[in-house]
Amino acid sequence: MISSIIYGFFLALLSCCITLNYRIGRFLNLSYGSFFTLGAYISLLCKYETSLILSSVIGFLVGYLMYLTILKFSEDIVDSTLISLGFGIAIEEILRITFRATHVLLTGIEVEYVEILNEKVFVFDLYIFLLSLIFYIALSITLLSSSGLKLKFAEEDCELAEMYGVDVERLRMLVISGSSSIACLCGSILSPMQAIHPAMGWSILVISIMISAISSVFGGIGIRRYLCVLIVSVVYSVVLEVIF
Amino acid sequence: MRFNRFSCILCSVRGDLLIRDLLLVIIVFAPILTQNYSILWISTLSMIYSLLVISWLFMERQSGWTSFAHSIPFGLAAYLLAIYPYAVFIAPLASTALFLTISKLDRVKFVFVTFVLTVVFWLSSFYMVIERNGISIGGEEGFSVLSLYLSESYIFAVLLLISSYVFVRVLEKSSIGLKMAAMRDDEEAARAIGINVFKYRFMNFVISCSIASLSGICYALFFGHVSPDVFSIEVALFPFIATFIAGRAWISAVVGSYILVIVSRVFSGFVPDFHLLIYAIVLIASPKLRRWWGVKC
Amino acid sequence: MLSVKEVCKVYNGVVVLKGISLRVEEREVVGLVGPNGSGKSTLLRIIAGFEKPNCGRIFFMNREITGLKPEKVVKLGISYSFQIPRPFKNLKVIENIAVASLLRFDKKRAFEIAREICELIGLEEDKKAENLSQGELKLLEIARALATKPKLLLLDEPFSGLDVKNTRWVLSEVLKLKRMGFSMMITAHRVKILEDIVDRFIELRGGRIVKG
Amino acid sequence: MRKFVLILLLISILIAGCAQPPKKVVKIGVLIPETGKFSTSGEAMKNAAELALKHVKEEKLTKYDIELIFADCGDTPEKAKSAFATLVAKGVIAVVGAYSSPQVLAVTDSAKETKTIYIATVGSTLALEKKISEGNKYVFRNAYNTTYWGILAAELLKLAKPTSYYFVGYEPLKTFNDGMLKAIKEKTGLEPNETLYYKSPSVSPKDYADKAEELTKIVGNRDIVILGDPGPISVKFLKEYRGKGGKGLLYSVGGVLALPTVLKGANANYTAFQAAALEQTPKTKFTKKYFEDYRKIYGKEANNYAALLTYDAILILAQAIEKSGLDKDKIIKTLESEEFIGAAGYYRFVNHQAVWGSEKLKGVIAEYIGKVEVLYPEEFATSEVVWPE
Repeated sequence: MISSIIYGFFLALLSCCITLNYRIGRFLNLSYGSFFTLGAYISLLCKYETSLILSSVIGFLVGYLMYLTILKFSEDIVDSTLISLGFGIAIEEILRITFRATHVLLTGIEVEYVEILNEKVFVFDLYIFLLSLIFYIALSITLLSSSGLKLKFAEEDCELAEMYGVDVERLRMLVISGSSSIACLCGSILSPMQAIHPAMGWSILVISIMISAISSVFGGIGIRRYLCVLIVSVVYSVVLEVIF
Repeated sequence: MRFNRFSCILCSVRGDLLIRDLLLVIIVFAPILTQNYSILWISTLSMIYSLLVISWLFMERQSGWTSFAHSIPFGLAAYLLAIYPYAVFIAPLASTALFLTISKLDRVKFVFVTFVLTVVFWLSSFYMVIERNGISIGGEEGFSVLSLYLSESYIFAVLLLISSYVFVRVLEKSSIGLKMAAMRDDEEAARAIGINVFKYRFMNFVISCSIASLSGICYALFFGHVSPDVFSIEVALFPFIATFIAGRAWISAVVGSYILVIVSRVFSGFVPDFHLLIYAIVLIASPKLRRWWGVKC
Repeated sequence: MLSVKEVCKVYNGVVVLKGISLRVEEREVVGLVGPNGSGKSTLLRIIAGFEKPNCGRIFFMNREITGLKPEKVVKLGISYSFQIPRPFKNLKVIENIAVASLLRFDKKRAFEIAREICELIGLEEDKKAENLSQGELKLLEIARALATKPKLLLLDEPFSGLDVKNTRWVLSEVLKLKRMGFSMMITAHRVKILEDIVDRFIELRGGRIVKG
Repeated sequence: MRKFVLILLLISILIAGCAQPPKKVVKIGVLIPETGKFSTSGEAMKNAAELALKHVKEEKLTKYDIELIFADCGDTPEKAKSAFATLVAKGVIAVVGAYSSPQVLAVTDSAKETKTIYIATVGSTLALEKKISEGNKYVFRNAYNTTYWGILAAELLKLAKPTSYYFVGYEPLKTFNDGMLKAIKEKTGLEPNETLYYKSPSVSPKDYADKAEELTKIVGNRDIVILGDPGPISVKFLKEYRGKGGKGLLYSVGGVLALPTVLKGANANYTAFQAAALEQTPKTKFTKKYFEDYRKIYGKEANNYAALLTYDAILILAQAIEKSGLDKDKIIKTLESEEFIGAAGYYRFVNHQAVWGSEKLKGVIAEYIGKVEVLYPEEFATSEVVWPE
């Protein structure tokens, strides 16, 4: 049960980023899974700790590149979505071609676990849980602060927000690159648990889009929306464990 | 003034009939001249997808509802054909019912919910297992259907494509098409002038789903085998990408499908290592392509 | 022709209309006036079938139309033009009008009628609706309402948001309709503007009829 | 006079040069999943195919000059079929490869239609037998069929004599797993204590983990867990299972979890796995040659089921062409009647299906305990089943 809740937080983190991308980035980020994959591959190259830093930096940079492309080429949500899909495929393909593996890759790192309420939980899952917690706290603080108002404004009507001096473009940049870097980081945090191959990010993408879509039906604004995402994903993951 | 109108009609006729429809005819019939198996194969596949795109576009353009779930009528029809052919007609009806139910939500939510549904259908199609004389078939392996020869599938596809193309073109110009267009632009205003919005939405969805199902059937017969891939998100996204690469005219539904199929399938023959990269680049550049086509069509 | 009996409407707790009763006769033009939020538009929308009244009944040509759907109401011969124009913006002006007259005629006839109406009101038929000016849009609204061959026209604030020139234009068009003998209900928040069109005024305040 | 002789000489040399009979080029198409889910195996299959060509030439298996044409069959039946079409257009006489069962089935019909010989090297679906029995004479399969996967598992059960066994399947592969389980029961008469299926991660992201945890609670030290998932999730399952202190012996049906590198990386001790052949099981002269040269040329371990069978398929075709020339019907006749050498053993085709389990063609079961120990077949066995302490 505990591991399910923890997993729920992981899903919430991803889905939240997807939702942010949609609300403020103004597109459905289909490259998200590939960023996760990218992170996992990075962790093959260097020590675990370094890979965490490296992946979050690289994730941010590639995300920024995507943002620039979108800024240059895209005129509406559809363009941006297509571009992100293109980016996703491109990342996977570049990884596939550069690594040229004849089998799934593994980081030789031992999987360690700790006991919480006599249930074994993997350390890496805990890291993710922490990351997600930090993310949520940060998000709540921003949303409840004055800059949160700007965020809501940008969500509801970006033209109007721009007219009232909210730097929407900067927000978009931060959201897109930031979420990319988070996805990348998640990838390398979880890498020891993964069988690493180019297509591994796909299911992550699908599930997080599913969840953000479901929670979007419930709606809500500002912090409410993102808490809704959290609740949905935790419920989702717990319910699944109960059913199956 | 009168002359003006006349010349305008003339040019519209030229634009409408000669150029676009000629292009269609060329695209459809050129492959016969090259007796090349793979070219014929690729163009048959493209035509099947063109059908799907047309069905999707009919809904998107005439009723204003953007669906991410046209893989459902497509796949359902294919699966039913494989499992219980007599029930194929259920596919369009069921999907119509589904779409109508979702259309109780607003148009933005419609997009999301249809996408979720696509994923649900796709994933559950893997669990579609039935017992036939002792051994369980289906699942990831899918089901076998009687398969047509390439030539037969080609002819079948041509017939379906041309007829549905003509059908939508005619319908668009008809009074029904006009009413649908009105409904698309503003449902309340449409009601104010006595258009029964639900009736026309229903009509639109039925037509769209039927064409999609037809393409699904054609697909199944063409491959002689259906697997969960017919429900895949790739299929669901296909019309969307195709039209946004090639523009939103009826003809560009066809052109877009050809472009996509050729880019994603044929390149795998020439540059197996990099064809997906090329695909990616096409996607990234698609806004430009799309605008270019937008001017054309 | 039209009789409204004790109609009331409540929007989540707020009472908008309090037992409105009125009649409109053949070839009569009634002006509904009153400040914003006095319930003029709501009344028209209720008659047109876009809202359901919480109480009261509405009759048209001795037939009850209370709570009928808009598409039914318009078939019976009441047509409504929106306060904020809602054109079918991807269609041409002529198509906008023709689609309305498809309600009663086949396609060929519908376009003939649409053309006539364009000539009458003076709109360019091949212009796309999204490229029209405010004044033209207002007229398009009226034109579309006309195209359904109504017995009673409900014009919701046809003059609001127009400059003097356009107001005069729309006004003259509405006058034409009056001369042609259409029965109409026209809302406006200024009495003056309607003076030379309407036969009588009904003034609403806070959801009650205070005059007429 | 001298000039005349010189010219005559030149002419005669020219004629001699021209008159030399040109060597016949035979094109063989190879379907490889170079992109998508299976791309990792695709890489190995391509290497193996190229190696096969090299060995065909070295061992002079045929007088014809064979040329391989590769096409990417991706991970969908559709891509496979279109790849097949491109190959046919390039005038191949026969095609080998493709990965998943749906791909194989999709390709089968085109094979019949285009009268192109096709040897399926992976897909195990029983639906293929059906298509063959319905008169598709162009299709052969040198891979296991679903039943043989079960038979191999049964062999392990016979060897190890566990107190009881458990079966874990991958739900999307239910048809395959069901067929396998059926065969196990028929062969051994043993019922599994528990049969679990984990869902695809896109449906329930950590279902495999839950199932693994469930098993850790019930599996005993001398039990066997049969894992019917050849895909990458099997590795995650293993990590989860052992990480949470799962006991007993784990038997993987192969695929990802039968590659020494993966087993080492996941330090998957006490994991038994099947393979068509291993370096330790020199069934024919080609076995060692395959493994050694593969390592030499590509610097990687070669045991990949799909790769090995692709290699063998090309060898088989080369021999068939050598025996019967380029006439397709003759080649089919030969394939139906003759015996062919490969790295996995000596192939015979009955009803177009390679006769696995015969004396000369057996699958291999090995166990990983820091190194690979062969358990089956007896003649190559290097150790008994080793149980965890």
